[in-house]
Parts: sequence; C-alpha cells; structure tokens
Amino acid sequence: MDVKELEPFPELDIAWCPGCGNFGIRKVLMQALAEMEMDLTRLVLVSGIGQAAKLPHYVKANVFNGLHGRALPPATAIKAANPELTVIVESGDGDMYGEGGNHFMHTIRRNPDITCFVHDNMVYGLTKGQASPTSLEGFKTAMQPSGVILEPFNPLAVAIALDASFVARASISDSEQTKEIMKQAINHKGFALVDIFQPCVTFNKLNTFQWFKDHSYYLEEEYNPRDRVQAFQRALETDKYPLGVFYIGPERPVFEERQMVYTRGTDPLYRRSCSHEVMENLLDAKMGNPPEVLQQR
Amino acid sequence: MDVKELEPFPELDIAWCPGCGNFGIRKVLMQALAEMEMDLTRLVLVSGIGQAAKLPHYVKANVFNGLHGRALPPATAIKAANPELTVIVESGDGDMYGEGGNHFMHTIRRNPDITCFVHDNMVYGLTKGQASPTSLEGFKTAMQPSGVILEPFNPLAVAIALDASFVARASISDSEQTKEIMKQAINHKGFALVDIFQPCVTFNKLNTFQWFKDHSYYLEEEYNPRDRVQAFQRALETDKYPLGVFYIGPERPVFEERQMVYTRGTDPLYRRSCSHEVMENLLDAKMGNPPEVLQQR
Amino acid sequence: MPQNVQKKTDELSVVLCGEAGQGIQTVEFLLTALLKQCGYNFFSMKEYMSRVRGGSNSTEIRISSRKVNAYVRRIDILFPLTRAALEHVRDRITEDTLILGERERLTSGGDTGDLKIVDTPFTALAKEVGGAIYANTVAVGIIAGLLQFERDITDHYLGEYFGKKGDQVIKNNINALSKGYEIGERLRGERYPNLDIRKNPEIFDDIIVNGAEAIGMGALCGGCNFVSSYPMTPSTGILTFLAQQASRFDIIAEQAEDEIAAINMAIGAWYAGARGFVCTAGGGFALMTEGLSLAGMLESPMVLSVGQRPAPATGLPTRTEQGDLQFVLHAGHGEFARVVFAPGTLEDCFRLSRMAFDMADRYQIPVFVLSDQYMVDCYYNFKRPDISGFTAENHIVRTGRDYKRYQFTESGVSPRGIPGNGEGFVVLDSDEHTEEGHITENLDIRTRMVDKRLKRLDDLRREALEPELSGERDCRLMAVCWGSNANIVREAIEDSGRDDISLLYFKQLYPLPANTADYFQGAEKTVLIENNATSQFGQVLRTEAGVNIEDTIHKYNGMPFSVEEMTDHLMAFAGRED
Amino acid sequence: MPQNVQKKTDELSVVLCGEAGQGIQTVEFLLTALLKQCGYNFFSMKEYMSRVRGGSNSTEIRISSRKVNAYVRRIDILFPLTRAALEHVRDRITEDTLILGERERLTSGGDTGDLKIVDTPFTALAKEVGGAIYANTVAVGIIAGLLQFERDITDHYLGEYFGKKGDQVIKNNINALSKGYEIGERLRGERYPNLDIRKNPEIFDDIIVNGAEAIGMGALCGGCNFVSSYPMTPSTGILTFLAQQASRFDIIAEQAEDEIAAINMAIGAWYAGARGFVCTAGGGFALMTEGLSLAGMLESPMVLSVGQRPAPATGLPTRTEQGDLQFVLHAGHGEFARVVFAPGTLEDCFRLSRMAFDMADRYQIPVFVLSDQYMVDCYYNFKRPDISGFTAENHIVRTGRDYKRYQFTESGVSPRGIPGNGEGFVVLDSDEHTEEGHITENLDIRTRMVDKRLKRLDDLRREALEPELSGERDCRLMAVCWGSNANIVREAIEDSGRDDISLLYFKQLYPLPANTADYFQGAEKTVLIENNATSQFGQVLRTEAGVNIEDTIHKYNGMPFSVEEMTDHLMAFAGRED
Ligand SMILES: Cc1ncc(C[n+]2csc(CCOP(=O)(O)OP(=O)(O)O)c2C)c(N)n1
Ligand SMILES: Cc1ncc(C[n+]2csc(CCOP(=O)(O)OP(=O)(O)O)c2C)c(N)n1
Ligand code: SF4
Ligand code: SF4
Ligand SMILES: [Mg+2]
Ligand SMILES: [Mg+2]
Repeated sequence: MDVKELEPFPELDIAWCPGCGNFGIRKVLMQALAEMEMDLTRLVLVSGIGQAAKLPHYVKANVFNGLHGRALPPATAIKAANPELTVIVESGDGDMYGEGGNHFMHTIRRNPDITCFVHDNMVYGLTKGQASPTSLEGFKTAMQPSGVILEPFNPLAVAIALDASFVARASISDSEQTKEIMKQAINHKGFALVDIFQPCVTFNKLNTFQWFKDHSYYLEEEYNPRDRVQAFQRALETDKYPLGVFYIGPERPVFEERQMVYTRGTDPLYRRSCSHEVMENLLDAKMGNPPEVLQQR
Repeated sequence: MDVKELEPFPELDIAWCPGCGNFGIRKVLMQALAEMEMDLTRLVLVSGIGQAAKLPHYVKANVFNGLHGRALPPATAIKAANPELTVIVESGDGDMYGEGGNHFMHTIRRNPDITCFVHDNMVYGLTKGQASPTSLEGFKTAMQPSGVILEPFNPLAVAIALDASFVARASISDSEQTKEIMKQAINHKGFALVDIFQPCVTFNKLNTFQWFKDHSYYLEEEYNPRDRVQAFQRALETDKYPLGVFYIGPERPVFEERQMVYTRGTDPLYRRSCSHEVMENLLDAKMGNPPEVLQQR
Repeated sequence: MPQNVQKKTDELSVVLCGEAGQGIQTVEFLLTALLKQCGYNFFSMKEYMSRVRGGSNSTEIRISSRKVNAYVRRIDILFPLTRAALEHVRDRITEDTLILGERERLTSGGDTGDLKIVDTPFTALAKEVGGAIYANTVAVGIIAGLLQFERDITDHYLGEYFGKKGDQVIKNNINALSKGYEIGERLRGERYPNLDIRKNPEIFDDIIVNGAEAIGMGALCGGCNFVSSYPMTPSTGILTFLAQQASRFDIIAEQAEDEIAAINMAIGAWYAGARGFVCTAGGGFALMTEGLSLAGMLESPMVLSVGQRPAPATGLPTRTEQGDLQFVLHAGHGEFARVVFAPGTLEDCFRLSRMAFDMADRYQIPVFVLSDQYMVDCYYNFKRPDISGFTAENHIVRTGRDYKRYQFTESGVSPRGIPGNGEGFVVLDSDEHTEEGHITENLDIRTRMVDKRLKRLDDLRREALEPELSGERDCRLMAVCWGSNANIVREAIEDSGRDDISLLYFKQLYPLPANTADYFQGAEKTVLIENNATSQFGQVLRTEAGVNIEDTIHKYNGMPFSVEEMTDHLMAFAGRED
Repeated sequence: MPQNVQKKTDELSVVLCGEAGQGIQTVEFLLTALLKQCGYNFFSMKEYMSRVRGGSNSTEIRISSRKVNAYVRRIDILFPLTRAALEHVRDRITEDTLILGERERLTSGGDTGDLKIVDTPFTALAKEVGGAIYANTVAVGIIAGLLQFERDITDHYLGEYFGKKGDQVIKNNINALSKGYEIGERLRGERYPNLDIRKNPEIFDDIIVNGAEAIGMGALCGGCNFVSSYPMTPSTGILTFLAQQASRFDIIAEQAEDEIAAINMAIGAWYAGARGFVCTAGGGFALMTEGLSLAGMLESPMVLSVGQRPAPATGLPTRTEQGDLQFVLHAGHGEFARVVFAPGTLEDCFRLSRMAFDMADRYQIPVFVLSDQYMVDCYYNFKRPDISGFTAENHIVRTGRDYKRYQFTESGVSPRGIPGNGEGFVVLDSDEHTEEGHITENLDIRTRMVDKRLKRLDDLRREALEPELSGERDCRLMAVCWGSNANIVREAIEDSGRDDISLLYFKQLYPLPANTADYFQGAEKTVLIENNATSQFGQVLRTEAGVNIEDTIHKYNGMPFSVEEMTDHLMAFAGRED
C-alpha cells in the first residue's frame, strides 16, 4: 500500500509548529500502516486532547477524538464492542500519564488488544508549555517558574510494575527503528505501550532533538524482554534512556476475548440483537417461582 | 499516653461487621499513636469513602472525611497549608487504587510528608462485595459472576516504580508487627505507603484471616530496603506475600518544604496574610513602565 | 382509629425490622414468593442504613385486595428482631399495631414501656422443629396462617425452594411453617375476624421485580449490550443485575476504575455500534458530566440511569431523595439537547428504560432515566410486559465512500455510521468540527453546528411524553409530582376519598410537551410535591412551561413520603369539600 | 460612512493580524506601553486559534479620547502580516480601512482584489537600520508618528526596554521607530488631518492588566494563598500569574494531576486554614462538580474561577462564549448554597475576585467568578485600585475543648475552626453528619442540616450585589446583559446616541437581590443579551426574579459581540425614536 493512501485530504492544514517531532511520528506511523497493508476502514485512531492527540485528524482512518486524558476507556470499549477493528491510541504525556493516569493503570490491567503510542515531549504543548508528568526535575516553565519539584513519572517502570503485555520506548530521532517498534506493537496481541520521545521545539528547549539523541541508546540485541525484573531495572536508567522493547509479558487472553458474549460467536455487538427468547426466559424467572426468586432479587 | 485517650466518645457505635479486620487496624493505630505520644489536636486523619475510610470517626483526632477516592489531594494540601500538622490517610483498596488511582501515582511523585494506610481487603466492602483492584483473578462476586478477569493491581510494585519514599506491607493478622510498621511509616519523612492486609469477613470468603496468615511471611532481617530493583522483585512475589518494609527511597526534600512560602518562614498559611506592601509593588509593576510589562503580561 | 379498622379488612401492612445480616431478607423472599403463589397482591419497600451488619433496617410488605404500591407509615403487624428495631420504628407503632416478638430479647435493654408485645417464641418453636435457623420460616408461617394460605401451595413451594438442601431441611421448614401457621390462625380469630383480603387470580401471570431489575430489563429490551459503571448505591443493583445476565444475553458488563472511565467507555461502545449504558448515583454522575458534554458534542447516543440519594457529597448513601434533577438537567458545559425520564412505577421503569435506548439512538443524544433509592429498591407484582412487539432496531447506516458523520440535515440529526461497516470513515471530534467530523475553527460552521445540535429539541418536544392525569383537569386541587412519588400521591388521593383532587404525574421531565400549561388551566389550586428542599421540578415548570406553582410539599429527611402524610398534606391544601 | 468619519477623529482602531509566533505580541506590548506612557487611553483584545504556530490571530488596539473598553468590528488601520491574515479579517475591512503591509508578501498568493494596500516595506526599512528583526518597531513607529508621540518618551522607553541588550540594539530600535514615525506623520497628513485623540494625564496613575491578571490580583487581595489547578484555556493565565507571584507573595501554587485533585486540594487547604482557589474552564470544571458538592456538604469555603469558552466538550478552545452559566448554577449533586459573580469590567474582575474570598469565608460556601476568554484576554488602562482599606480577614475561630464544627446557629453558619488552632477537634464529613461532624443517619438531624446549609441563602440574597443601571428605569428599551457584555452594550448604547435606551448590567447572577424585578418595571421593552444560544440568564431571571424577557439577542460563533452589531441590534429593538 502506498503511504499516500493514508493522506486524508488533498490539502491538509496541520496545526503543529514547523519542526515539531509530531510530524515525524505521523510519517512513521503512516509508513508502518502502509507496510502492514492495514485495512483503513477497520482502523480506528483514538485520542484525547493535546498536540499529539490531533494526529488522528491527519491520517485517513476512523477517528474517535475524545476528551483530554480519556483516550483509553473508549479505545477499550471500541475494541470490545467490535474486535474486528484495529484500535490505536495516539496520546501525549499529559493526556496519558497526567489527566489520564488512572485509565493508564487500569487499562493495562484489563489488557485489551490495543496499541498506545504516547508522544512524550516532556511538556504540555497545546496549552503552551507547562510541566508534564514526565518533565525533568528543575525544568522551568511559566507555571513552574522555580522549576519542577516533582519526581518525573516513569511510564515504563509503572507499566512493567502493572505487568503490561508489551512495553517499549522509541525516539522519533530515529524513524527507522521507531517504525519497527510501532509495527511490533501493533502486531502484538494485548495492550502495547510505546512511549515515544518527541521534541517540542517551541516549549521544551531542554529536551531537544539533540538532547534525545545524546541521552538515548538501544537495548542490546541479546536483551531478553521476557525478564520482568531486568526490564524494570533497565527502565530505571536515566543517564541515558534505553530504547527498544523493554518487556513482553506472559501470554494471556485479552480483555475482549474473555467476554462471555464472544464465547457465543465472534460477531461484533452491532450485528447482534436482544433475543426475545432469552428475554422471555428471564421474564419467566421473574414470576416468583422457586428458586429463582432467591438467586435473582 | 493511654490508648483510652484516643477514644472519641464514651459510647461509640462502630459500623463495621463483627470480626472485621478493621477493628484490629483501629486498635493498632491507636496503640501506635499512643506510644508515639502524638499530639492529637495536631493530628489530622484524612479519608475517602469505604469501610476503611470510616476509621477516622472512631479515633479522637481532627478528621477530614472527604469523597470516595479523593483522600490524597486534601491530605497533601492540608500538610502544605500547615506543616505543623501530622497527616495520616486511612483508605481502602478501592478508594486508593481504584477511584483514587491517579492521585496515588501523582502524590507519590509529589512526596508530601504524609502517611497512607490502605486497608486492603481485596474487595469493595461498603458497597457489598464487588471486586476491587487488588482482587485476585477468578474471584467471584455478584458483579463478577464468572470471576475477576483483570490482573490484580500490585500497589507495592507501582509505588516502587514511582520511587515512593517509603513502601511497606503489613497484615493485621499480626498486630504487633503491624504497629511497628505503622510507627515507622508515621515517623518517616516523606510519603509513606503501608498496604495492610485486612480480612473482610462478610464479602471476601477467599482472602480470610487464615488465608492472609498462610499466604504471607516477613522479609528477612538482613533484607535491605534501599535496593529499588530488589524491592521490586520482592514486590512481585505472590505465592506468599512478603510483609515488612520493602523500600525506602533516597532522601529528598518533601513537597511542602520545597514551597517558596516556607523559605520565608515556617508559619503555616493561616498565620500569614497578604502584605499590602508586596501588593503595592505588584501594582507598581502593572503601570506599564518598562520592563515589567513584557515579563508580566 | 375507626377509619383504620375499616381499611384494615382488605389490606395488611407487615413490617420486619432488625439488624443488617439478621435474615430479614429471607423472610421477605419467602413471604412475597408465597403471596404471589397464593394470588395476593403485595408491595414491598426497604429502608436501611449504610452498614453491612448491625444497625436497624426495615422492610415493609403490604398485602392488599386492590393494588397499592406505595409506602405507608402504618404498621399492622411488626416483627421486631431486636430491641433497637423496636426503637427504630417506634413512632410508627400505634395501638393497632400487633407486635410479634420474643419478649425476652426485646426487653433485654429495659422495659418496652407502653408497647404491648405479643410474645412469640420464634426461636423456641424453631428449635422444636430442628434448630434456631428455622425461626424465619416460623415468622412466614404466621402470616401464612393469618391469610390462610393453601398448605399444598406453601409446602410445595418450600419443597422446591429448599430442594437442594435435602428432605430433612424441607421437612423442618414445613414444620416450622406449621408452627407459625397455628399462631397466625389464632391471631386471625382474635384480632382480625373481619380480615378479607381478596385474592386475584390474574396476578399469577404477573412478574415480581424491583426498580433496579425493571430498569435493567427495560435496558436489555432496549438493546443494551454494553454497560460500564462503577458501583454506587442505589444503582449497584442495576449494574449487578446486568452483569449477571452476561451469561445469557449478549452483553458486556464492565466495572470501570471510576465513573469517568465508565461514561467514556460507554460512548466508545456506541461509536463502535453497541448500545452503551451507565448507571450511577448523583455523586458518581458528577464525575460523568464532562463525558456527558462529550456525548453532546459527538452527537453520541447515551443512556444514563441516575439513582438519587440524599446529597450533597456522600450524604445518606442508602436513603432516598429527588435532589439531583436540576443537576442532571444542566450538567455538562455548553449547550446540547437531552431527555430526562423519571419513572414513577415499576412498569414505567421498564418501559422508559427501553424507550431511552431508542430515543438516544434516534436523536443521538443522552437520555436519562432518573430514579431514586426508594424506586429501585421497592417491588410489587405487576403485569408481565408483552415484549413481542419490541425490536431494538439499530439506527445505524452503512457508510459510503463520501460518508460525513455530521452532514447537515433539516432535523439536525445525521445518519449515524460506525467504523468497519461500509466503505466510509467515521470521524468524531470533541472539538468543534466540520460535517466530516474534522476539527475546525470556522465560525460559521460553529454557529451551524450549535443550531444542528439544538434543532432536534423541536422534535423531542413534539414527541415528549405527556404527564399522566388521574382525575379531572377541572378540580379543586391538582397534585403535581414526578418520579417515585406517583404511586404515593395516587394512593393518598384515593385514601382522601375525594374526587376533586387530581393527580398529575410527570414521567418525562425534559423537554416538556408544548401543551403542558394546559393541564394547569382548570385547577382551583395546584400543589407541587417533591422529595427535595428547593422545588427543583417547579423551576422546570416555570422555565419550560411558564407554569408557576406557589404551593409546595417537601420532604428531605431521606425517607419517601408516606401515603398517610401525603393524604394529610393534600387534605390541608384542598380544604373542606364544597 | 459619514458617521464613521466623525467618530474617527477622536479614536482609532488598530488591528495586527498574523500567524501565531509571528511577533504580533511584541508590537502589541510596545505599542500599548508607549500609549500609556504618552497618556492615551487604550483597549486591547485578542482572538486567536488553538495552535502554537501558524494560523491567523489578531489583536485589536483601540486608542481613544473617551474610555472605550469594548471590541469594535471596525478596523481603521490594519497591519496584515500574511496573505492569510488579510483573508482572516477581510469582512471587517471597509473603504476606510488603511492597510499597511508589504505588498509583495500579501500578494504572493494572488491578487488581493479590490483591497488597497499601502505598501509599507517594514522589512526593508528594518534592514536599513540593522536587520529584519526591527520590523516590529517600525510598525510601532507608524502609530507613534500618526499620534505624534513625544520622541523623548519613546526613546527613553526603548532605552529601558532593550536596556539589557546593549546600546546598539537600543539605537537600532530608536532608528526603526523613526523610520515608522516618518511614515506615520505622512499618513496623518494625508489620511487623518482631523485626527484629534485627546490625551488624558490621569491615566498615568492607571494600571494595565488583563482579565486574568485582574482576577489573580483580586484573589491575592482577597487573601488567596493556595491555588491548585490544571492548565486549561482560557484560565491558564490566571494560574500562571499566581504561580509567578509565589516568589513574592505567601502563596502555594500547584499544578494538579487533574481537576479533581485540584478542587479536593483546595478544599483541604481551606480546612487547614489557607484560602484555596481553583481556576479552570467549563470542561475542567465539569470534573470538579463532585468536589463542589463536597464543599457544599462540608460547608467549606471555596472560590472557583470558571472561564467560559465555546463548548460542549473541547469545543473551540481559544474562543469565547457564555454557555456555562446554568451548569455552574446547578453543578453538584444535592442542594446547597452558592454565589455566582460575573465581572464585566476589569475593575470588577479585580473587585469581585477579592470579594469572592470574603464571601466564601464568611458564608462557608463556594463562590464563582464566572468569566470568559474575551474577558480574561482583554486589557485596558484603568484606575489603580486603592487597596489600603482591604484586609483579608480570616473568619476562623480558635477551637475550645467542646468545639462543634456544625453547631446549629440562627444564620445557618457555624464558627469555623481549623485543626491545630485550639484545643478542640475539627471534624468534617462528606456524609450527613451531626453538629460534631460525625457521620449520622438520624433523619431529623438530616432535615436540620439541609435547612442549615440552605438558610444562609436569605442573608446572601440580602447582601446580593444589585445590577448596575446606566440610564433611566423608565426607558424605551432596557438592554440587559451580564459579565463580559457589559462594556460592549454600554458603548453600543452610547453610539446609538439615544438616551432612551438603558443598560442593566448584572455582575452577580445568583442569588439575585429581592428587588430585581423592580428594575424591569419602567421599560417599554426589554431585551436580554447573551453570548449563548439558549438564554441561560433568562432562565435565572425567570426562576429567581419572576422576570420573563421574550426578546433576546444571541451570538455563539465563538466571537464576542462587536459594538457595531450590538448597536444595530439595539436600534432594531428600540425602533424609531419617539
Ligand atoms: C479536562 C481538561 N483539562 C485541561 C484541558 C487543556 N489541555 C488540553 S491539552 C493539555 C495538555 C497537553 O499536554 P500533552 O498531553 O502532553 O500533549 P502535547 O500537547 O504536549 O502533545 C491540556 C492541559 C482540557 N482540554 N481538558
Ligand atoms: C464517586 C463515588 N463512586 C462510588 C461510590 C460508592 N462507594 C463507596 S465506598 C466504595 C468502595 C469501597 O471499597 P474500598 O475502598 O476497598 O473500601 P472498603 O469498603 O472495602 O473498606 C464505593 C464504590 C462513592 N461513594 N462515590
Ligand atoms: S507546541 Fe511543541 S508539541 Fe505542540 S506543535 Fe509546537 S512543537 Fe509540536
Ligand atoms: S463488609 Fe467487610 S470490610 Fe466492611 S465492615 Fe464488614 S467485614 Fe469489614
Ligand atoms: Mg506533551
Ligand atoms: Mg476494600
């Protein structure tokens, strides 16, 4: 499939700043999807609000662009309501780990078969430069004039602590590898998190393209992503941040598979309807005859 | 100090079920406070909603019994507004890790000098027996008739991933040790989490007193709680759950200490007021004279 | 008292009161099932504390010839299980109340004063037949004897009910029932010689569900196949009911990590073609208001069941109130259309919940089913609904290549496609958007989109359910109420014996039909009855229908109105009969 | 046009339009500062897209003899920085608009049609004096020349302003200003021979702050010493303003992880004796409604600044609207008292924000400062407030041994203690509680506590701020508005030249003073003006004051009303002058 097929319009007005790392992520995502020959009509891009979260508008796909911080709950539900769809979440560090932190944790526990790309620019871009959960200590902003005093959020360590199914980090300074990691994440069955270093050229003068290059390196080839404790240890490295697939959890059924409804067939919910027979049976059970009355009320 | 001084009323009507593990936690907490000779008028017990969260009503102290899931934000603010107070949070597994999950993560990042006791009964007690984040896979309830399908939340592993200042687990089946851990937590400077196994005799027939006894043991004496990776590794053990202090993070200033306001004196906020002089200076700066206009607008 | 005696001959109000966990529910289950089996109309309501064990809870079971589906204060027969229970309902006890209890237990805390307790040794009798555990069945037996239940029915039922526990248990239960039956028969002779509660053969075809189940079943009939919620009294029952149907119905029921996740999941589910549902209480709904606004912007269908309880904040978690109407009406930032139903009968719980899904889907709006603790917990026998005509038709279209989710149309509603069902792309955006669903800052489009989202209110008003009028428009007093007060006010009017008092029961609270004001033309006086302190529906009537009701009746202590106090209120407002 | 020419002699509307990040702000800063230095009244407003770079944003700067603090559509002088900018404001350009731009740049996308651009080679001129970077100063110079700013003032200012950058930079800027100045002087001669904008020496003592700063400073004056919020347009400015004061004022400013944390933190802060504050937009407030209800139940003071923007959901993040009033009024489950202020001038932003803290503390309720994007972003010179009389008195008591947080009192308000300040214990509970603050299920206490929480509305009504009437009650047309429309409607009425149109500006929206209806007695016609689609304040007037206004003026495309369109609207409603 030609990448051009993923262009949504002829003359797209992209609202990102010139030079923004998001352009690279968009390009790489489109390449990955093209190489995977993704059926676009069955692709759903889900996002919250932020610069990163605008990405779905710039790719030809079904789009659910919801609320700030709330990409994962609809994404989980979309996949559960129709497992035939491929669901990819595009989010920012504030969107996913700040406002959306609780969903981040509990979606990992749920383990739906969706992919979650977090454009991690260590700042709130859209709202013009406040600290984000991943901002480094001491990072100064208009809102944090004496610098950030909170411990930076370590998304990989937390995901590994939650036994996430797939945990990786990429840096858009390396498109080729980022593309491969993206493909691997999309192909992975289960919840896949990829935290992607993305320079915000306007509001983050600390974590620039160069900084990300200088402060990252790839996990060695022989690295074994099946070792949870080792993955955790590597996730703690911050002198230089390792890139690559940190952790692949033990195989376990995904959220949607475990729903009773799909033990009765694979049809998505929209192709089913309430059976009169089952309903009549339920009404029968509500007529006060033993022993349902005890069980049901 | 005599424990009796911590009794709030002569005839207290405690709403817990007979045999509930919460009675033990209350007793041990009161003992710990008594042994510490706590100044009760400066003690604030903060809680959300749940069975555990009722505890503050049963101890003589200042009480902030707020919303379900929202104990940590007010607790953080109370300590910040008046660092002279001792702030202890009493919460349940649903309250803290479910509804309150986002605050759990970000409060750890903030590192206020407060103590957080989570009564972990692996179930929603007050709402009559639904699964909680810590419920084990397969645990059956009215709401989860085919058993829990989510991965249990591992509070210790997550706290360690977030580099929490103090991370421990206790089990109320051993009052003596629990008391010692509580005291250590209260004395610790920085955010201290103690997850306390607490049997719910009514709605959790799986994780009973006996079960907690059979499924736990203490970390060895020579265990070093300063090793984060090892702490993580031990936090993953679930055949038998280790008890004790898992992790003590590197020393770092607490949230309230880092506020500019306390660099100008230790007075709590209520003993300060807006200075007219500073205000007049600010007004001066707003008169359009250079160069404030540029910086401020 | 005279009037009471008259009434009593064709109805009985039985109240069980004791600690949480003391087994009231077992008595209640058995008794109501047997009542149904024997052909008696009944009504049951609960009031309980927010605790799992201890405290004092009570259940009222009314047995009657005519259908009476409302809470009465009067207690004809009281089974107090503890001394505290007696105190708990003391102010409902009158001379006519028959108190059946174990005197020793009830006087343990001191003398019961002027309360005359008919000492009834449940435990002793139970032990005679096999153990204290059968005390509950003895209690059931008393009512059975009083009403002279057919013994073959009771014994057959006990046989089935305890079937799995073996013959000995069955036998002991039957014997226990007999012990009670004897007492009941004796009491009938002594105290209720004129008791004549008519059986009604028609009720054999009735169903027995409480409000929570009725709402849940209505939802299932409305095609609900996805529910995501977070437990909260009084709506947990709806959620668990639906969760338990997942083994039979094609429904996904998920306990969300919080209410925010719940509503955002449900919106996602609708987007993907499911019919999503959330059920919560006022406090949980507070966390959903941003999601509600999202539904408004996305033009996503959504059904929300909000069960009210006394607030603000945690309030009285297990009690009842109608204090969240204005919140539900105005929740969510910005302006968009919605519908609010407030069922006042179990039949309406079922019917309106079903309709809610249809309305939500057709108009692509959020629809509320607003109930309260009293409504979801009460139950009575009512006609089994005929579901043969229902189809939960999905109002979705197959998308074509040039599909536009927000195509401008005359009605404001655009054909709704879902991803993966057609060649088109379905693009939803919480920002202001173009017809294609893409983010825009075009100010003209903005205006048109606002109009589009609000336009459907015209149709919604046209389709709005009219209030239910019982009695004449031209009347001395029009008693206006909504939701769960319907049956209470209805019975109070009947009890008043006055045919110049009419009932106007609103089951749709917003939008109101255009002719709403007409209902108020003929009444000499109008009174508005609400379970809150600030006349919240009164404000709706004023702004939506231009109707201004000065006289109001309020209650906000956490309990529903009783029929008796309502009768008193109405009589006071109606004044002397002309 | 004739009328326009007349007007133009004592005022100018200058508009800068270009991409985000193109330096409009630098021109704006310099120009407004110089205007102030030279003694000119000015007003500035912005409209901008939700993007950090690119797009088309514009800033309007009005310079005038009389104070005019409202948005006009008219553009006298336009500086379009890009071709797209020209398109962006095209429908505001008339024959009288002087367009100053670099022709080449503006025609790059094709001919500009009938738009006459006065080619002004900013860049070339800037390069002459030292580099393209000085183009902004050239632009400032044009207005300086046009208005004949005293050069010693301008040059002194530039010297200070660029002081740190060294003499060369200062010199280049002065030269750049001269280049523009020449153009300006020439234009004055050619195009504005009669221009006569009076200076006003009094304004030297004025301050210049925008709405966000005015609210923030009011809060500081009100004793605010704790702010916890989550960034959200249009309220981020308030938050960052306060954060930046932490180095001077005793204030803790914390960026919360979400809005839920924000409000719960602020409530905790009040509990511990601080004065907590949250600032957010409608969508962020949606996440605070549960916390609001908590404040209601705890009887905790709370101040909330809600900045409205077009909704639902994300809507138009950087635009303006008045669409959240009903939400703010009814948000939170259950019933409790609140106050809603809606400042319509910067003076009121300051004043009401200060008052909000006092009201919140005295009445132990949540108080809202409801604003919008237009209000927080606009700024003008206004009288420096005299703060000498203000004391942010803490209404807290030292607790005694038998302290009861919720002691019943006549007014409903109990003395508020805080932990650690006295011998007593301060117990707060989100459940219904006793006077001591402990959880209770006592139904009588429940009723009394509801009454207690609502009782204070009587005093609040008595203390409510009256609407501000400009003109006579007996008038042809009463133009009613609230919040940020105040100055717009005021100027529109002035422009209409009619003294039979009066302005009624509400700055407190709830509760309304008892005499509200009186204001509406004398008007022949009344029209209600709101920046929303559904007349939200109209509903308040109906339910709270029994005032029913049929005629309404709406705008909801994301822009404020302009003075001109408002004048047209009012003239249409007022009809011919008698
Ligand atoms: C409930 C809510 N709160 C706040 C906002 C404002 N807001 C929009 S995006 C954003 C943060 C964006 O940061 P991030 O997620 O890191 O995305 P980025 O722009 O950096 O890509 C905020 C605070 C909002 N839209 N909704
Ligand atoms: C916003 C909100 N959602 C739901 C509830 C209902 N609720 C109260 S406590 C609780 C869970 C309690 O579980 P946990 O925190 O584990 O405490 P436990 O009772 O087990 O001690 C729930 C769901 C509520 N009060 N508020
Ligand atoms: S502000 Fe930063 S993240 Fe946003 S578009 Fe610009 S460079 Fe990218
Ligand atoms: S329900 Fe469980 S947690 Fe709650 S009081 Fe009873 S035993 Fe304790
Ligand atoms: Mg970011
Ligand atoms: Mg629990």
